[in-house]
Amino acid sequence: MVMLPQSAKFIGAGLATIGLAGAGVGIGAVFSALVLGISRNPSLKDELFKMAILGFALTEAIALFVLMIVFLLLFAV
Amino acid sequence: MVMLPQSAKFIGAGLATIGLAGAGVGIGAVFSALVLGISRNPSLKDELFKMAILGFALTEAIALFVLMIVFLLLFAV
Amino acid sequence: MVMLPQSAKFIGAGLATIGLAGAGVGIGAVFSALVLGISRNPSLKDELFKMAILGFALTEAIALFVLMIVFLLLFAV
Amino acid sequence: MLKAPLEQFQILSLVNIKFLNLDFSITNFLLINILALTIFSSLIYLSSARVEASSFQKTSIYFNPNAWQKTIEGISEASAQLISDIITTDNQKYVPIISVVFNFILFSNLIGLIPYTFTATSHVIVTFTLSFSIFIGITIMTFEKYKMQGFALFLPANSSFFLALILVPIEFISYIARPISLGMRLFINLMAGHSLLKVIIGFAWSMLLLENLTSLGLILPMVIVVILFGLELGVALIQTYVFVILTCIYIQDGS
Repeated sequence: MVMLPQSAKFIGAGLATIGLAGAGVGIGAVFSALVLGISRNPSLKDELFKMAILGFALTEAIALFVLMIVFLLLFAV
Repeated sequence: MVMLPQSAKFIGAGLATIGLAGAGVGIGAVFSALVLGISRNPSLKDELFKMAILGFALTEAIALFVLMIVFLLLFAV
Repeated sequence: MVMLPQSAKFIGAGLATIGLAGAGVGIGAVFSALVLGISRNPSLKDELFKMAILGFALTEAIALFVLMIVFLLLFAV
Repeated sequence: MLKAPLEQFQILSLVNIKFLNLDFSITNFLLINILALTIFSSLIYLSSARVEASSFQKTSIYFNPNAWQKTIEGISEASAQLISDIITTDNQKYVPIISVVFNFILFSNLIGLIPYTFTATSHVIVTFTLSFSIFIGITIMTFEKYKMQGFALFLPANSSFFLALILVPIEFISYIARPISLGMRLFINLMAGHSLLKVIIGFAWSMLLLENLTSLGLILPMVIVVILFGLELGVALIQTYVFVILTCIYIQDGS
């Protein structure tokens, strides 16, 4: 079974996308903590929302590292 | 028996869809925190629901990234 | 079964990217703990934020180890 | 279709100026940077003190702020607030650099959202120049201030000797990785977001070309594109905020 590099790229890109699962869980965890934090201490507008958005953006960065590898595999390499 | 790029696309798309598992866990975590938050502090109508919907939307964004790769693999590439 | 080294590289790089899922979960956990910590004891400015950023930096290091292996597989080896 | 999602990032030269095999051509990338500069400076100039006697109501920056001035004050207050929050020691000297970085990224992100324009920050070279220059500046600053004790940066507080054996190399690697992840985060957020939009618009377009009734299915990708545009606007603002907040954290770490 000869695997052409072209088809290996597609399988590689498909495999790489699984890495996005972790970022989904991470962002869910950040916002669940935000909701719990607000219910416990409704001083929302100051730090909690800011921290949650910072946490979201940093987790999003990991998700998009994965996407970068996927684009690299599909288009660039 | 050669692995054609066409068949590799299907395998890649199948593998990529596993990435949606994370978004599922994340959205579950957000709404579980919403329920706990409301039970602890039933000031529902204001922030908690809004935060939970924001958390859901941002976790959905990760799921959309995964779906984008799947459609890219199936149709566009 | 003849697997060309070139195509094996792509599949290997795809497989390796799955490791980033863990870093996503980890950073999500760090920031969810930060949000809960602040809501419980809003002495934010000193230790909590510093510890969270330290935790984030160490988890980010793991994510970058993964990326290093992926680039090693794709380009260097 | 293959190259369509990434086609929007091509730098096309509008006016080719070759000068002893150096390429000074005017490209759309340069145009967008100039546009961002002019928008920002005209925003400031338009609402600041104008001395012509004709306008009955004397608008000036100090007395009665009009709407434009509120926006500028909002933007500069946001960056000043960030600095005073994070950097505790003599933070006034960082205000210019931080607000310049904040405004450049904010304006190039927001301009990039307009269809048919070009996003300057969706190129690795731009975000890497920003993050590496900031990183080298911070490193020089810390070692100039702390001389040789600057290496204490890599040893987290009150950790025992054996713990330090493990932590110092990891801390060193994560210190080296800071500019890379800082620049990569801004770049990939913008690039992946815009190409996601392009891909889904591509589907809407290809769905339109189907035969009669199924082309109505175009509505679904269109709705997704509208929602994603809101997300893109959020990402554009959040990413500038994160870039600047991390820069302040690194400055605070170093000073």
